[in-house]
Amino acid sequence: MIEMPAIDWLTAVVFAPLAGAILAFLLPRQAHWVGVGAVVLTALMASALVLQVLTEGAVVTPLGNWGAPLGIDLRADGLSATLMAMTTGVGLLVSLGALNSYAHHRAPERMRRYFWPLWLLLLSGLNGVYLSTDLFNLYVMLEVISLAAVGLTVLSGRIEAVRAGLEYMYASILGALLFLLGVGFVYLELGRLDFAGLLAAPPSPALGAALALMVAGLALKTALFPLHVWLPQAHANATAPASALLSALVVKASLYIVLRLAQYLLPLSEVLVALIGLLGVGAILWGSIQALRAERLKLLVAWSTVAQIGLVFVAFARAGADGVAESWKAAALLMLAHAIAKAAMFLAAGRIKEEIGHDRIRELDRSPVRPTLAQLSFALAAISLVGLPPSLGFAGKWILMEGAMTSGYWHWIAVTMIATMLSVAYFSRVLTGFLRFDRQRTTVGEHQGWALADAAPLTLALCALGLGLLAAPILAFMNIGYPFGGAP
Amino acid sequence: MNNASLLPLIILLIPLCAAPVLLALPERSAGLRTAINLGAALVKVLLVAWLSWKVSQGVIYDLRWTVLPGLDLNLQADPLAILFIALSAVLWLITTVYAVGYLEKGPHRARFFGFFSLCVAATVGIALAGNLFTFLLFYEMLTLATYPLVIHYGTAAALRAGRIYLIYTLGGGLVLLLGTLGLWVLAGSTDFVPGGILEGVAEDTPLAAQLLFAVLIIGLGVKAAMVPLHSWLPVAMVAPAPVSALLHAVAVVKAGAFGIIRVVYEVYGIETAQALGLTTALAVLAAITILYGSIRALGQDDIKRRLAWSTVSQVSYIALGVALASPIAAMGALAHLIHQGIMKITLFMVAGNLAEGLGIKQVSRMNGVGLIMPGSMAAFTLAALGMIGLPPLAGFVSKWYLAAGGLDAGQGWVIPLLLGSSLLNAAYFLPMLHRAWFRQPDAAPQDAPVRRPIGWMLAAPPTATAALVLVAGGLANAPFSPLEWTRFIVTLEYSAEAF
Amino acid sequence: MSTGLIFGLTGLGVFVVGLCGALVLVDPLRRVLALKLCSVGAGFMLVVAAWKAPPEAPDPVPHALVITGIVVMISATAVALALIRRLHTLEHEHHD
Amino acid sequence: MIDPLLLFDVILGLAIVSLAVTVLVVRDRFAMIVLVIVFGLMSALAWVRLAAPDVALAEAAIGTGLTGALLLATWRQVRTEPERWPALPRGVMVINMGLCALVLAGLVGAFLATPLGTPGLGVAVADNLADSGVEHPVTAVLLNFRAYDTLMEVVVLLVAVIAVWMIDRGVSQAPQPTLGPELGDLPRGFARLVLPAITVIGAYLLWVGTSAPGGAFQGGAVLAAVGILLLLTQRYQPQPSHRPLARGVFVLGVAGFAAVALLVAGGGRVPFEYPADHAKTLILLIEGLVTLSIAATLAALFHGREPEAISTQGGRS
Amino acid sequence: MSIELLALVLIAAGAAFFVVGTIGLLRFPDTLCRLHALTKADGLGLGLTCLGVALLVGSVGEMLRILLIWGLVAVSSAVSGHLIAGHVLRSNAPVRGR
Repeated sequence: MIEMPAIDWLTAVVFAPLAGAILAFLLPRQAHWVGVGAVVLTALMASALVLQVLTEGAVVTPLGNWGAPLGIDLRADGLSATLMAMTTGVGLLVSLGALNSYAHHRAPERMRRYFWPLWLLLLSGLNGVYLSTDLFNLYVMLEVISLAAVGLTVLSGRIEAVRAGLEYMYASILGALLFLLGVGFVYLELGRLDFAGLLAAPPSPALGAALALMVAGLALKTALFPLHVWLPQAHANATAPASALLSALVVKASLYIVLRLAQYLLPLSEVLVALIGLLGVGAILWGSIQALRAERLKLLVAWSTVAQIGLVFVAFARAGADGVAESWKAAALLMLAHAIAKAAMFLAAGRIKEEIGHDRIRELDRSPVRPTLAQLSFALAAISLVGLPPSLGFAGKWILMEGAMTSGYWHWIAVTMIATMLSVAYFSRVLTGFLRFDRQRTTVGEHQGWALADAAPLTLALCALGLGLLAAPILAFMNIGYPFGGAP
Repeated sequence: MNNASLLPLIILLIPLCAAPVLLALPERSAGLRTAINLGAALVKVLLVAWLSWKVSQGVIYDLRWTVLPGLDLNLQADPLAILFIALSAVLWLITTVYAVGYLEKGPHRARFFGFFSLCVAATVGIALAGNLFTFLLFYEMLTLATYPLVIHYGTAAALRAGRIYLIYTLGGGLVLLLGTLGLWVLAGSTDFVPGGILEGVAEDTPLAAQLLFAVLIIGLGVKAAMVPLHSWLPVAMVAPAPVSALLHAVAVVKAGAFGIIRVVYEVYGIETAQALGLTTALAVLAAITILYGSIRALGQDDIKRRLAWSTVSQVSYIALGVALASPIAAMGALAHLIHQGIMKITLFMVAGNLAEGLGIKQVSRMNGVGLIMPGSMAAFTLAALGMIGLPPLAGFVSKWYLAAGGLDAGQGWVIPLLLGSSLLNAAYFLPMLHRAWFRQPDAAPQDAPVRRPIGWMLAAPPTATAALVLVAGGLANAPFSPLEWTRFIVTLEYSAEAF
Repeated sequence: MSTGLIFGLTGLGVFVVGLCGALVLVDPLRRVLALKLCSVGAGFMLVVAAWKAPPEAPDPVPHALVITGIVVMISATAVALALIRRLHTLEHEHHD
Repeated sequence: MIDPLLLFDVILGLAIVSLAVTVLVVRDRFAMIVLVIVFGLMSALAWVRLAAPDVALAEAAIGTGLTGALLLATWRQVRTEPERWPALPRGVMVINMGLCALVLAGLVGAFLATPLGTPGLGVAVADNLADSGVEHPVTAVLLNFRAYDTLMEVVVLLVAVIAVWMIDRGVSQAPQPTLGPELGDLPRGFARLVLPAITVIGAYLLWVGTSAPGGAFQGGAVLAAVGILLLLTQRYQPQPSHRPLARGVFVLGVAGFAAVALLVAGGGRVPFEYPADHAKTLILLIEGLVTLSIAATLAALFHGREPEAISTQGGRS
Repeated sequence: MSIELLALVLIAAGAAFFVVGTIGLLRFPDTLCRLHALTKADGLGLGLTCLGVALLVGSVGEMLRILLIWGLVAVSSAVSGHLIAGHVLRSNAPVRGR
């Protein structure tokens, strides 16, 4: 037997992108190769971690060997490993898309130089969030994410992007500071910040305040209606790969923390959960209405993010505070589905814009170029976001509705149905535009706008669609280590 | 004997894989496209024939894939599936030939054939679905795949029709989703099992079972165009003729009707459905649809629109036969699934030929077309007479069994209903035939038909399907005829003592 | 009444003043300051959480956290200020 | 009788809150920045009262001093722009303010209902201090017990400097007005006089951090002030050719810290688990590297744009 | 005891100078006058305070450090006073007697 060198995969998935970022920053000319290399490496390490969780169950590394609460523990159970794998997986494909996108002769060299370090730092922060078990550490990770994400938002340097990026910055910092004040309240009451310490805590006013503050901050960062105002412009004005990362991955980090808080703290507050559900409904309605009115493709996609996040919150809150032990599964699946599909959709939207030169929805059918594969990717991603079978989105909605039906919460079924119908309505605006009707007849044979860059969105879209077939094993994997206790 | 071989999956994958290839092909490579289309359709017909043979030997194919705990995707090739899949395979081949001819110079052929293929894949899936969940998946896929076909021409009317179509069918799909979910929660399974899975539930909570039935029938009734959920069908006539032909004969409306068959026989079980009083309600709904559709067909001048209303009426024969709860009526219903398909596809293809070759789209302009286009109009005549129910054509056989079944089940009111409906059928088909054969072509210059020779690809398919109408009626008792196959199915669906 | 209590209330007051500013103000520079106030307010809460009545030594952990928070906040401030400068530049190019 | 120091605390607390309000409502934006600096110093004083000298030092140096410098530098650039006062609809403003009042009431209620002085982790820190390699508990927490947080905090600084370099491209129409000539000769002399002294102080703060209040962040901040002074007096002018070196110094802290954290692992040890007999050396090594990075980074944040930007962009558009 | 008393007196005196300086800052009419009040009073106030504190601390090292602080503040306040005055002279700020 050869003894395997004991590599700590938990640390590795945080440090590998960090090392990549440093290298990419030091070697600006080779940044793209370094970047892709680091992401590939991270993806490999993430796979190793997933495998480890699969074989050994939840994995813990007590950094510095102090152990919580004095030190900080990294921990991967099924849920965190799933999200971490999702992040690296989607990140890998978006990186490949970005490799192509920023290598484009029109893209300024500056973008290439800065995209990679920022994105790798973002990846490091995201993985850090999923593996963290300490509230203050989460705050620091959230700030890493915020700053890197703001950087990515304004990558193009255009005035709309900078304006949107500044708004995003304010929202993001304020959200983090609300979270930090919540952390202060937790320490005031408990004198420790590790998750395990929260678990045993009896309800108290300070913890109630802490929970409210932290959830409010996270809701702001994740753009839950009516705290969503910053999101549409930020996501719509970033460059395509950046939009994909922001919409698919960044908002998930704060959503994930809400899930974790639910695990440890939410039983404290029934009112808060009801409020979250209500705001989720508001998000679905308002986001959809705005998506129906949007004139630009990327703006529509961004507004759909607002609506879809609302749906995740609905899924999460549908059974009240005690029901979270079940309802988190639907929320997590919907997060996963949204991440993959939305990344595909933003990359596809970017490709379409690149090929036909604009992204005005009304004029999508008037171009002589036909970016078939990008349009196909968009359509497949839309199917997953709408939640038609066999997509991952369907699996999430199915669990959501099944749970609601079993417990007799008919209003949540109605909400899900309405959300589905609305999403059909706004996506069909775009999809109808893809079917061209010869408003502008061209004598020369139409040009098919294909590129290697279509591979990334297409793969993501196919994953969004096809992973629904694997929903059962994914669910089983997410439950490893029983993130929410109890029997599987 | 159950067999887990991949044959059903392969049959599903043929059109499913052809679709992206066809979509990706450049517009100009027409030859390659036609080769792929016809090749795939031919291979599929052969494989379906092989599958039918195996199933007739008593083999049941059963493939499963677990999607969520307790929720499987299930492909199952049972005799009922074979009935539908055979229809789909044969008519796909014929319609493909027709469509190649019809769209020879048209725009967006890559897109058309891609989605056409996808649409066929969806019908295969619907046929092979072994549980309601799988059925739902392909039901939704069918909706999405047909939408681009409906709006193919991109005119304002087409877009409007597309919007109405999408609202109806996706709404129906959502309702069906709700029904599937309800079924799953109530019964803990969505499997199609002869004799049904709801016996216990029906005893414990009859109201829930009844409500669920209503939800499921609404979800399926949209596609089956049952009154009052039928409005999309006449509007969707703006689609190209091959699309209309396929929509009416195999794909959309039949998917709804097929779903109703599955739900009544294999989700509820005919006895449970009867005990809950559901069959009566369904029969009444079907009767209303039959009469209403026929009456509305009378008033239409647009040929395709008249045919569409006729479809509304005819498809509900299937629901009626199912609801009569008699094995003989069931045979009629199942046979009508096939018979109506081949008859209606003939009618639509000829209507397309009239529009393509002569520019005629209205009944009032059909004067003397029989002399100009004798082959096509002969086929049309055969199919129309079949629709009316003239022996020995296919339509007669199904109507006969329906009537006999009605008597068998002690539902005498069916006889006048069928008679009335047949009279109405005659009332809207015979004038068309009369105009075509016994009137002189219009002399007025503005009405003079523009003559364009139609190629064999347009002429041959309706002739072939008309021949099928004749064969299916005349040889109804031969082995492997649709009727004989339905006997095979019905023996499975009805417990032995029912005979 | 104790030092901890007084400054705890001070911290909350400062935080909410900052929060109010962040929600109400529109001038970019002033909004940065509003957030700065929030961060100091949150810092107060942590330092108060560490505080013990005088003879006892305070808990060093929250102190470390606040130091981290201060460094994080200057980083965020610097980025926000860079955005403000960039926006100013771009808007002036726009007007010309 | 009320302890007079408590009275002092109350006055200080009231002063801090009213300064906070004044910062947000004072008309002149320059005054606003000056007031926020005063506010920061007052807060630092309050933290001294709360027995948190490390925090007070960090707030005074980083949160107030350097932040103030950043604010003033930005103010210089955007001061021509008229201040935009709230243009929100009145109703929205009233609702927001009402909301804030509710939040305040809720938070104060929760705070008052919570007893102060929970045991916390102080005991655990004291118990393990001997194994940490340093004597000062705050440094032990920062560099050993919660070293992961601190590493990530340095990462945040790195992200910030990368983002600022990317975002800030200087003023494109005209070359940036420089500070130098305006300042006259005296500051240069002053700089020559005090620079060595400050440098020594920075190094001292770093070193003393192992046993007393101080450490990498405070030391780094003081050294950053040296950098800012050099920039202001134009004793140092960033050149495009310096960029590789600058990048190197920026990442030095993160890279060194991470390398140590990972290299100590293996042989049964987990990451960040320093071998007992080398703990102090390693911590000092990390602190040294981090201090350099912090100093360079903070100075770069003050300077803003990447050196290249001014030469290429300035001429072009 | 007497040393402590002395320290107290020194610190109190320092504080008094600060108060006077602050009054000057608030009451004087223009920037240069205010600067005058501030630099003088604060320089002295700080010196006295430092002296007082230095008496209280035990070690010589600490005393030297306090002395260093005083020196640095003195130098920097002189420089900043100079800068402010220069700025006032160059700009058109109102100055009495100009």
